[in-house]
Amino acid sequence: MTSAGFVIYATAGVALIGAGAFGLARARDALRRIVAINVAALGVLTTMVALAARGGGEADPVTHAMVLTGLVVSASATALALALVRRMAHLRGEEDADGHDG
Amino acid sequence: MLAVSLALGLVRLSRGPDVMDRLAAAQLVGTVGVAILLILAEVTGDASLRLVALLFALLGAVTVATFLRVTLVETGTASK
Amino acid sequence: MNSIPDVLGALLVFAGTAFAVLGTVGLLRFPDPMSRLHALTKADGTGLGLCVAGLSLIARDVSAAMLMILLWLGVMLSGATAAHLVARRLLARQESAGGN
Amino acid sequence: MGIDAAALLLDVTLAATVVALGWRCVITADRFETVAVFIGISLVMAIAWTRLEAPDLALAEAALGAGLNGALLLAAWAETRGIEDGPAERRIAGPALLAATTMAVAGAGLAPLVGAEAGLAAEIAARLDQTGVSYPVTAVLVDFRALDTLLELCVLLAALAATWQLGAARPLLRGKLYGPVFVAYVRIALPLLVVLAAALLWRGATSPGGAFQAGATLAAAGVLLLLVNPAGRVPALSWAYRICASLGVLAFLGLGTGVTAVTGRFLDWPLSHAGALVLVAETAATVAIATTLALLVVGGRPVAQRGRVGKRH
Repeated sequence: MTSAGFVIYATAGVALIGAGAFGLARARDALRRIVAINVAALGVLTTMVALAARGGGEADPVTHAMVLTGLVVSASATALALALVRRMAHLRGEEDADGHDG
Repeated sequence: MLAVSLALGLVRLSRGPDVMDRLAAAQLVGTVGVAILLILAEVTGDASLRLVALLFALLGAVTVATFLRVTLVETGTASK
Repeated sequence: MNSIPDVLGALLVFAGTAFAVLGTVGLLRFPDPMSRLHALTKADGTGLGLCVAGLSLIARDVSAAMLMILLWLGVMLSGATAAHLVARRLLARQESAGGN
Repeated sequence: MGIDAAALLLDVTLAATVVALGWRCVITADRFETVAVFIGISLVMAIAWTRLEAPDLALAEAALGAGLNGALLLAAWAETRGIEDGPAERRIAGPALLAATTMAVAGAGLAPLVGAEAGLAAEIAARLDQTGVSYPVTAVLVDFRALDTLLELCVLLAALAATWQLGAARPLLRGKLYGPVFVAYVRIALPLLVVLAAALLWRGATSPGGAFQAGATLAAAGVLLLLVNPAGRVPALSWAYRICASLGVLAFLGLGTGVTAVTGRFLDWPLSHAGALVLVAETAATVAIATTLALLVVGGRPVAQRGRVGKRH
């Protein structure tokens, strides 16, 4: 990957981080916040992948390993957060329709 | 190759307009993605791109199916 | 880069991408969801099929070609399934709308 | 010439698409669009990462984005429909300021790196023969940085444990079962996914692939299974889940401690058997990652349900 490619994708990554920060600060809704964090996370990971490829030769495997780890960790954190969101929705639904579901 | 990248751009645009066809659009994005990946595999000589494409191909229906499954049937799905 | 299989392959790939673009245009321009679905599935199958055929000619590698054909079958399968599911839902929605 | 220009155009298109989708994702007023667009970002991102010589990351992102995140987000979206928190978002200035600051800081941090030398690729390549595998990323994951991988497996396990504390799993999917077409699709796609996962695991030693990609692929296969399940529930195989989910941590701890007797250092594989040990550890990690991710999609502790026709009836 040439340095032009690095600049292109690193810029995209930074823009995604910005988008994620914007969404995170703006949203009140939990689901939106989670998605916004994920957008920012993808931005960070893209920037890292671009950094790993910047040399022109072989991509940096340490960075790739870190990104891979980051992907799985962010997926599990997202899953936990979404489980919390579903739980909250369930409890709120119970409040609304009293004793609807044991 | 130029055509493919153009197609991609168009596909992305198509996500906006409508309701149910978003799902169809998602499917098309998957297919165009497969095509791009296969061409890239040929151009760059990196065979593992074909595996990425295979994943795209096999998982293509998962998103559509999940969406239809999590929404209640027969009641007109969530639009906007 | 000038042998007959290469040229033929490149032509096929080009035709395939043209189909994909047409399918996208159809998805954007056709009036109702059912015909959009129609445009989509045709583009899916034909476009990718042509690409696969062309790339197999260029690659001259049996295992790569087999993998690509498997892949094409996979896309046809998941594409047909997805289209079927969406169409069923559309029909169900129409029926319930008509019943009211 | 032509190829270079086309590649540049492709890169610019992909990058611009991702950014446009990212912003669309956070500013749209439609919650469903947020989710749908995010799934789209995952797909385009997978393609973008192949352009950055990271096909292994693209594999993981394709499996996670198309299979797991999509299912998770859609399920959460469906359950929270109609109970959005608070009024529609109107705030602009504060978030915009935050976004601008974040981007400025990130940009300022990155700018000096544009012309800099790339990282550790050469170092890793020089020491690759000490690891028992010949693919650098796998070598980093299970050898040089094996401790990171162990801790990451612990994080996964902790996320699952925390999710289970939230109570019993409720049906993720409320719609009715599809007809035979979808069942036929799953019948064909499922074995192919399993074979693909095995291939990815095996290839990991020499080329892109490995435990994460294989695990994510298997987990996507699990999502498919969940989708054809009429009740949208999973059987309550509590002990089997526990064992499978903790297999990765157990294997890394067990093997890591075991090799201490030979090499004197935790997780330092003895050179003579490094290949085999790495394969065992990777297989265990694959099983663990697949089980954990699939159970995270289920989103709760699987328990036997009243009225469900189970073995104990």
